[in-house]
Amino acid sequence: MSIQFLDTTLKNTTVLASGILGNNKDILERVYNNGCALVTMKSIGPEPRDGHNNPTVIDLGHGIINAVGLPTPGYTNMEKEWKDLETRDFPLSASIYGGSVEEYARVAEFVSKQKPDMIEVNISCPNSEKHGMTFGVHAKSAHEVVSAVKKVTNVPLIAKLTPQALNIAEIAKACEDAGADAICAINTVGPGMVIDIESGMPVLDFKKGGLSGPMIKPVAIRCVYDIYKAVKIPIIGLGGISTGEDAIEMIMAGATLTGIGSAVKTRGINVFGLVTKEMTRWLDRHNSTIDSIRGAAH
Amino acid sequence: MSIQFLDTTLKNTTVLASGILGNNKDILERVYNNGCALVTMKSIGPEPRDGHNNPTVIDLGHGIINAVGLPTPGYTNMEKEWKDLETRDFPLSASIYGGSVEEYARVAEFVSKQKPDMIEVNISCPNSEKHGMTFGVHAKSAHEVVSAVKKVTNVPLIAKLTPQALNIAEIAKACEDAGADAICAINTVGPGMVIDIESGMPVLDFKKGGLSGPMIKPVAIRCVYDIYKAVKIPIIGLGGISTGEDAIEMIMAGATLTGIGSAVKTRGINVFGLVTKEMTRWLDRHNSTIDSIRGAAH
Amino acid sequence: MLKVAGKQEENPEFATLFFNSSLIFKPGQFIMLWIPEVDEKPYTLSSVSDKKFGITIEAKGIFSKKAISLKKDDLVGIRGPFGNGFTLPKPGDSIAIVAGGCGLAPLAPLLDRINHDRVSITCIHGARSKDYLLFKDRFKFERYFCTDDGSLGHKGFVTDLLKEKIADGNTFNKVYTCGPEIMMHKVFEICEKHNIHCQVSLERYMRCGFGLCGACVCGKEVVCKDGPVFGSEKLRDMEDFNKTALLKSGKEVALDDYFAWRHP
Amino acid sequence: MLKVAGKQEENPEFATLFFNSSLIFKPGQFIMLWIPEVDEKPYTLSSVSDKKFGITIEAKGIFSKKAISLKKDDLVGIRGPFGNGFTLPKPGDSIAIVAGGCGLAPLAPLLDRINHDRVSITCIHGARSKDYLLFKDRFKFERYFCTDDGSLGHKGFVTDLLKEKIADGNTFNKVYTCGPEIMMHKVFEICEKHNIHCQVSLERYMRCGFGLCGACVCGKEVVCKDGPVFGSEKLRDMEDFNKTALLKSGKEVALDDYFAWRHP
Ligand SMILES: Cc1cc2nc3c(=O)[nH]c(=O)nc-3n(C[C@H](O)[C@H](O)[C@H](O)COP(=O)(O)OP(=O)(O)OC[C@H]3O[C@@H](n4cnc5c(N)ncnc54)[C@H](O)[C@@H]3O)c2cc1C
Ligand SMILES: Cc1cc2nc3c(=O)[nH]c(=O)nc-3n(C[C@H](O)[C@H](O)[C@H](O)COP(=O)(O)OP(=O)(O)OC[C@H]3O[C@@H](n4cnc5c(N)ncnc54)[C@H](O)[C@@H]3O)c2cc1C
Ligand SMILES: Cc1cc2nc3c(=O)[nH]c(=O)nc-3n(C[C@H](O)[C@H](O)[C@H](O)COP(=O)(O)O)c2cc1C
Ligand SMILES: Cc1cc2nc3c(=O)[nH]c(=O)nc-3n(C[C@H](O)[C@H](O)[C@H](O)COP(=O)(O)O)c2cc1C
Ligand code: FES
Ligand code: FES
Repeated sequence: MSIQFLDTTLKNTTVLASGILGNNKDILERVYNNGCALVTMKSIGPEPRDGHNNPTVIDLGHGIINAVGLPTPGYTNMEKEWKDLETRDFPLSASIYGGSVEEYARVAEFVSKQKPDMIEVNISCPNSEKHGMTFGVHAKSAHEVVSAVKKVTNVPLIAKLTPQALNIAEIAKACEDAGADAICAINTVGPGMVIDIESGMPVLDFKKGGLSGPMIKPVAIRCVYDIYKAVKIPIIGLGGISTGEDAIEMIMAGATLTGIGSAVKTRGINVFGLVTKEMTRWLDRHNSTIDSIRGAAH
Repeated sequence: MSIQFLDTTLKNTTVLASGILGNNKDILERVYNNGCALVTMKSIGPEPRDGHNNPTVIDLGHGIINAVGLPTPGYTNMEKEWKDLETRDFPLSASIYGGSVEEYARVAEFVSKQKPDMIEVNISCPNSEKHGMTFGVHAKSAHEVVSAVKKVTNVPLIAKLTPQALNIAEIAKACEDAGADAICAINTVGPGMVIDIESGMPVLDFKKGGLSGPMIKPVAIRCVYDIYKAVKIPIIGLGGISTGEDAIEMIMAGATLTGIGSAVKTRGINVFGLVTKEMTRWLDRHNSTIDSIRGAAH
Repeated sequence: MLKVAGKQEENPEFATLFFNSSLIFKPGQFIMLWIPEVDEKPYTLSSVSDKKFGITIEAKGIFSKKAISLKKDDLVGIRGPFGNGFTLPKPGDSIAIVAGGCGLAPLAPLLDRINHDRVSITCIHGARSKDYLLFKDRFKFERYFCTDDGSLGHKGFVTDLLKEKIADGNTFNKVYTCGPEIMMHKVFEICEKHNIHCQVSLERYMRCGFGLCGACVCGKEVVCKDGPVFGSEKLRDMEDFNKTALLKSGKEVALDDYFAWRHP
Repeated sequence: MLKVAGKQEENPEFATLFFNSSLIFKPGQFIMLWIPEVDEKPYTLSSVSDKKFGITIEAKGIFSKKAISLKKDDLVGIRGPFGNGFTLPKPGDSIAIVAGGCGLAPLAPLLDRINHDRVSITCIHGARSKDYLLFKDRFKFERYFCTDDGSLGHKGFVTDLLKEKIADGNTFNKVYTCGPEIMMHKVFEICEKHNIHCQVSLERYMRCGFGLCGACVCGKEVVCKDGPVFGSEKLRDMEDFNKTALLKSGKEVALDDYFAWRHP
């Protein structure tokens, strides 16, 4: 079920979500070899950053809470990674973030020289006080960031949005107007907090963290549904997908591609191959194609 | 573990959430007799309203999605209910909503004459295009509604908030400044959407619905934590509580009372008694009291 | 979602829809039937076998008319089973079944489950006219019919027949009844007079089906969860039985107004 | 959260913490230990019985120093067990255990599980000096010690002893090793030369512990999930073994820089 997305031909609809398994060529290649059509790198920022202390990632049974805190070597500090990735033979999306419009542009300009197939602009991370999400909750700032990035690169741009926005469709439209070539929705939900009652302490060192996995799927589906109505550019639907059926649901909401993050924990790296197989089986049984079911819920 | 809340003495910390089991004296009394300390009525609006068609309430396993759609007989249209409730011997909170500041005030004025022990102002319902939530996502409108209601009643006021607000602490502060005597957090999360992939249809007739139950607990805990930092008035913590341990966690986040909604499905009407028993057992085992653990996570 | 696996048209206004799926259920329990883009309503299971179950629907308003016009392979949503179900009779019991119209639907699987050698059964079934008597050929044992127009059996009410059977010296220790609420109330009164334990299956507007939303509340009972079957002990305290019900808005009204509201 | 049920001070810098809780685990698996307001780090299980388990910690930086200073009844968080664990030897196998310092911790429960009558075991254990040799009295069988200062056993490296044993004509078919990565790499090289299957237990900075966040990635292997134990087949392809590791920021650096960064 090969599919055209922006300027790239993908072998199926599955996408590795940003922040899952990191940035190194070998592991990303393994993800690709396990059935993933498009791998997204861990978000890359302007300065080296360690992220938060542990605990940073906790399994809640029906999902994950995390406050990894945008660790990054910093975009200029990844010679080895970039060099390794030069020789890759799989489609790559580089996720970036910044603390200001200028930083986003600076990171994007540098990163686009490394020739990723696309750049994902993360304006939606809840796990840092200064970075990311603030830009994604207002149409004006979202527009500014995407415009600034668009000016400095020809690489196709994906804007990654947060469900915390009051009107995510409006944000998506602002990104489209600013030149985004696609939307990715959603980043983690919340934030949430889990308190360990024996110690009386929040279990995350950063106290709050973003929610992901099965429990956020209804929010992700609703967001993609709303965005599909508002924009013409394609959508990477992401949030709570673990099975082929979940991916079909996401496509019916309006997604073109289907991102997978937390399910790498529950089903292993092979989840991409499994989901694709389940989708194919479902489509065959229903005499359908990806194209015929996209947006079916509208 | 009797507890003082606003002007009322409550037998424990459990509260029936609004919209659960309705408005009729007999059933509310049964909830009270099953261990609930304070029962909240289904939100009452300005005009008779049927709410949405079915399906309106769906179990998702790790929680509930609902778009009941604020059905209400209308505040002037409940003679029998009000009359029955006059002779009650249990603490009652009347939840109200409106489509405008004026409507909130009008409903509140009438309802306060029915002498509930408190009035909960629902500025947070996601299941109607016109009502409720719009007021709860901006500090200014939240302030307006609560101020207007405060002017027309002497009954203690609770402002019920939505986690969809970008900064729920700011909204809580605005409500406190406007004269709210307590905060209730949170209403349902999202909204979300669930699509039935066989038919390609959203399973709720209203398409979108609010999420509740275990999956929203981390969001509720975070909200109560944020609000506790921002206001001095007490908080009814609500969202995902099913067990005594959940309630303890909510109190550690800063809640004075602990509301219960969706768990009425999973554990039955007796959930209030069960939760209280579990709390007592936990407190005894830890040589603690409700007062000593409140806000412990801060 | 399930496909309609088959349909049995019982008469122009009644049909049974079958689904290929196994349900663990007790007679008297119900499911919520969702017809996409129409509505979702409760229906009691009228037949259940290993891999198949059925619901029997009487065409009344928009939804039920749509339901009986469903065709094989049409997709519908099924949630459930919900509710408590009937308390089954014990060996040695002598019971009466009193069904009005479509009210035989929830009672039919009860009849299927009972060991007829060990329980003595008197089955009374009434309808408008002959054609509206459900499952005429489903059961092997004798049934007592009555019709409003006298087209079959006794001309008159099922309650007449019940009284007659009691007067004839039948000593029932349990009566199961389902049908219009006024009929069930009459049956309950007869049972009270003769000290017979009675179980009725109530009908109220429902949303969640699992005891959360309060749409179906009747007095202090939650019909979808504590019911829909209620026995004499609860019925005695249930002031709203045969009196009031909640509209979709939550407003409590007299039962007549409740049914009037439901007119299309 | 679990209470520290007991502590055994192995020497001034090593301690074993015990917890009363049953874990289903394989030797070589690890847990994440959370000390509230400090940090959360991985530790392999060093002893497991029915209702109790233990982890053995070497005081290195802030966290591990805090950990060995915990007292009975202190509360800590435990997540896990995580990881793959060692592949146990089969009856008839002849194995060598090569442990450096605290590296005996993951190997100890392996020694507990092995049927010593059916598996021939040569256990080599090295440390800075005599006092740093872990579990000196825990095992009944003979062990070969070596110390940097010669205070007990051979003065020199565990790899010297391994080579010696092989030269002496011992034919091992499996070698299990844990200790500094450079030591494990040497052991692996010796094994390769002699065609012996080798299993090493790697250590990388970890966050989730369950194969999601990528903090612990080593080449194409996810150490917390595919490891921490890796056998010869994988080690041969693992270019980053004894070469590079990821810092907390995700930056890939030479192993020396990795350990230097970790200085308090
Ligand atoms: C627990 C439960 C089990 C049920 N099981 C069945 C079942 O097995 N088979 C079945 O056909 N229905 C059953 N019902 C009723 C069913 O859910 C619908 O209410 C019914 O099909 C009518 O729906 P409608 O929307 O088509 O008609 P509406 O538009 O609601 O009503 C159309 C007309 O029918 C009348 N009417 C509706 N219901 C009743 C009633 N109960 N008594 C008298 N008049 C009535 C109305 O007054 C109106 O005149 C059950 C209800 C409940 C609560
Ligand atoms: C799967 C796994 C299992 C582990 N099991 C154990 C165990 O059973 N017992 C145990 O004590 N530790 C174990 N560790 C290591 C442990 O998680 C900590 O890294 C260690 O306790 C040091 O933490 P720290 O914060 O105190 O020291 P840091 O501040 O991280 O380091 C302090 C000093 O110790 C040095 N150092 C740290 N780790 C190593 C190392 N592995 N090799 C050489 N030098 C090092 C640093 O270079 C630095 O000089 C394990 C790690 C992993 C990944
Ligand atoms: C451990 C972890 C780290 C993440 N890091 C990033 C990140 O760096 N950048 C980003 O845009 N999203 C990040 N996310 C969000 C995911 O990309 C994804 O949007 C979210 O997890 C929802 O998808 P899921 O439910 O499939 O996990 C992270 C998620 C997790 C669980
Ligand atoms: C079926 C249903 C109906 C609800 N109706 C209302 C309502 O009318 N007014 C209101 O303020 N909240 C309403 N809520 C929200 C609950 O009061 C509560 O805030 C939410 O369910 C979270 O709590 P829980 O996780 O314990 O269910 C409703 C929730 C459900 C599930
Ligand atoms: S239908 Fe919701 S409580 Fe009965
Ligand atoms: S620690 Fe997260 S993947 Fe290994």
